Amino acid sequence: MKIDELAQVIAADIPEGAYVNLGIGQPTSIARYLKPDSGVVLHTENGMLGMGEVVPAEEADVDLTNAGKQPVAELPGAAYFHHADSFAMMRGGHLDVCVMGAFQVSADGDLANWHTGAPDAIPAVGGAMDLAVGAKEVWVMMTLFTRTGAPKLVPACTYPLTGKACVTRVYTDVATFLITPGGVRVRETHGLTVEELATRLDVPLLAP
Amino acid sequence: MKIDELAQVIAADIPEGAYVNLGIGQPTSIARYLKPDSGVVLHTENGMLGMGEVVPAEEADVDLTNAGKQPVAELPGAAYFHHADSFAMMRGGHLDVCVMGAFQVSADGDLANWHTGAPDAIPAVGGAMDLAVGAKEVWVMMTLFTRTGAPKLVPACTYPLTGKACVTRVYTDVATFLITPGGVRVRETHGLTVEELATRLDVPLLAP
Amino acid sequence: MKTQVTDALTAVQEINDSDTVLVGGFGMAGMPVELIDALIEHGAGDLTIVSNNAGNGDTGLAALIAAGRVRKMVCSFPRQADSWHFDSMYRAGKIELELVPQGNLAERMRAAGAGIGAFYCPTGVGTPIAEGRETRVIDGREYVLEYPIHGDVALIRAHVADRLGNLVYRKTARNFGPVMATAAKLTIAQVSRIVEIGELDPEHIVTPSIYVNRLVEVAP
Amino acid sequence: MKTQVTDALTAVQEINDSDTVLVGGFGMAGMPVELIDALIEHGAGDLTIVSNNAGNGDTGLAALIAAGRVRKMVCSFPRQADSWHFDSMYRAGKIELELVPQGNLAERMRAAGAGIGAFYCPTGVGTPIAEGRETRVIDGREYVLEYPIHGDVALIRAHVADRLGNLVYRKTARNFGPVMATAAKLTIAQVSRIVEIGELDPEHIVTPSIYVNRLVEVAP
Repeated sequence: MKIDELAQVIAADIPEGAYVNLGIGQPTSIARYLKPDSGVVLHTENGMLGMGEVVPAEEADVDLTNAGKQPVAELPGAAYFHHADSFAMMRGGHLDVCVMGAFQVSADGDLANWHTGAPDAIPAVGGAMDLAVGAKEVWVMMTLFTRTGAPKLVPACTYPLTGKACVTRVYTDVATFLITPGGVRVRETHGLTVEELATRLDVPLLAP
Repeated sequence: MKIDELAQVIAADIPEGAYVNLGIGQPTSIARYLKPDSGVVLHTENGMLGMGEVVPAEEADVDLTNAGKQPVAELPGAAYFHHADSFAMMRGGHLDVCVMGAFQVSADGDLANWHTGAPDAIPAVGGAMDLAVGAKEVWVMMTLFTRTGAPKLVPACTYPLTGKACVTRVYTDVATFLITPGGVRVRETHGLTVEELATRLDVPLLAP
Repeated sequence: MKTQVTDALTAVQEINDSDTVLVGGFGMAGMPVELIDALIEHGAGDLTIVSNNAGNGDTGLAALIAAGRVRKMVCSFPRQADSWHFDSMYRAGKIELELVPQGNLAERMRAAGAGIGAFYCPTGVGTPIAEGRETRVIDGREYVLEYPIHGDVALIRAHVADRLGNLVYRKTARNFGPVMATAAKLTIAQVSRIVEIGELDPEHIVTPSIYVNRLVEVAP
Repeated sequence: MKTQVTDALTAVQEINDSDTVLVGGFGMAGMPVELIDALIEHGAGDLTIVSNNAGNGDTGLAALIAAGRVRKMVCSFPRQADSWHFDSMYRAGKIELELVPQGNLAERMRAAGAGIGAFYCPTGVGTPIAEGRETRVIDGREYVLEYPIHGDVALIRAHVADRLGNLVYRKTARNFGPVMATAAKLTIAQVSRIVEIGELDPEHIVTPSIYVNRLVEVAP
């Protein structure tokens, strides 16, 4: 499943009227597939509710960007606030859903998405840790395997963590997983069977 | 010295451009004697900078009151904010001066102004403790003696404290005192000599 | 989730006995009188009320106290010339009082709304308020450890709302509303006027819609 | 005390070597470029800079870093496609980095401005950010103890100011400005326009004048 198709799947799963933060990178594309009448309100951690889509350069306003510093639109009903208020909103558990990319997710829902652990890498965390502890639901959008074929849904993260036991769903190109107290449940697959998935992952899977 | 005269003395001592909180009761009257060109900005803890004077009932706006719940005016340059922001301003040390009434002040600058300690009294503290720890200068405005003649400037407070070592000046009907690291200094007297004062107080006094 | 526009009685239906209810207002400024009237009619009791004062005169919070619905008041300034209902209930031992300095009341609710577990606060050090409490010296200054105040419900009054639930306030009636809205599981706002989405300037919104669950329009 | 209206170079005169300077902006939105240019001209060095990013491109904070004036960066997101000046200084061991999650950066400055001694924060629990730090379990949840970040100076950019020093911002350029203004001993605001006292609506002011010491008008 391509990124755009996956973004549509996720968009369709976001409840009506939800307050949602879409992380930088792939999750940003989900905005394109939210139905206007869904009443979903997008939050951007740099200080806004009611964020619209990314706009082309010729419509850019330097004072109006998303968390990835791309120019965006302002929707009717929007509100601006400062950073301490924005992160109070996140940390305080007020966002219904956030969707983030990930390097790895563990079977317990641990999230690793900020640091590869490489000794020469310059670390950068931004608001990921605040979202991980704050949103009511943390969903991950990622490819299930790295370019070299290593699974990114793992028994335990080997990369430095962003948050512990925070992820509740993992949307990938080949399957959607629910992280439940009983284990990782396959919600649906895209092209692969659950058995094929099971052979490629070191994580025990519960059938749909 | 009458209350109104004392209010004038205090008003004249407030530096130009200072941000000031005037406590409920007598200190409220100081506002009347601030010169318009002094640039002094009044804070009220219920959420406003740029508060004007108390207004008569016929001009009252129920949405615009001081900390004593009296109707007040709004001056040009005013700003409204919520309670957490208002008390962050107080606690964070941003007010230059606050002036409060007191039951007792100790020689070390301890302040008692919220509770007589009487067992049947209903306690009420409001914002006094926040002002006591927060304002850069805490000034007290009070009569020096109770109606029964007991001094209110004392070696140690017998009433429950509002704040410790916070008062820097005590303005009273008969004298103004500075609380300094070296002790209580008489800045000026109104009608009494320092010697007469000394005989009526249990606090050692430094001459002006 | 989507803010609902309802009448006052419908808005308060989910308030249960023993709930903690945050009630906005500083005296009568910002007091959601009609929501409290609805709560009285609704009938929930044994409530813990968090509000700056303990009622003024005979309406609003004072009426709720007079109706015997309040088990405990958490407030900074219960004793006022016109707080007779609280006074008589308190002296009769029928209502409990937790006295909290005004700034701590605001900051503890802010902490609840902001996901802060506890904070070190200088207010009240060396006073009876701090007796028996955990303290710590940080950079040479003493602080008291303060915990969040969470509400099951917040009843607040704002000036204008849009249908999405964004709020603006009026003058010092703003007081506790924006803080309480963040600190409760269910926030019900009484407003003088509801306008269409887009009619409020995004730069001027004080309480974003995410904090508001129910809107009740009550003409002033 | 009274806010002064000055030119940029005069405004930054009191910044000293080794000061901690809070610099507003999220990327270039809200970045006080002309104040930073003035700081470069003024010459203070060995600075600790607190800002969300570590400079973008060649102007503003990036230019200050390139000029070798920054000993340490405290920020949440130093690594960006256009953060080449920081990257090369960092890899050459010429600049120190303290990485702080974005919300902690904001909240720690808010705490500084609000007189909070420290606070328990859930962010980063179980991650390298929390390693070796004091933690506490409150109501079954683990928190890390976080301390305030105080600035000697804050350099921020707002949209319009009145002569008293009240500020309003524009869109997401608001970001760290209101928080930093509260957390520094000296706050210098660059604004696009200065209006007379009374021209800003008291309901709309985001940063009250009490937090602003110097105003510099820079036409956009």
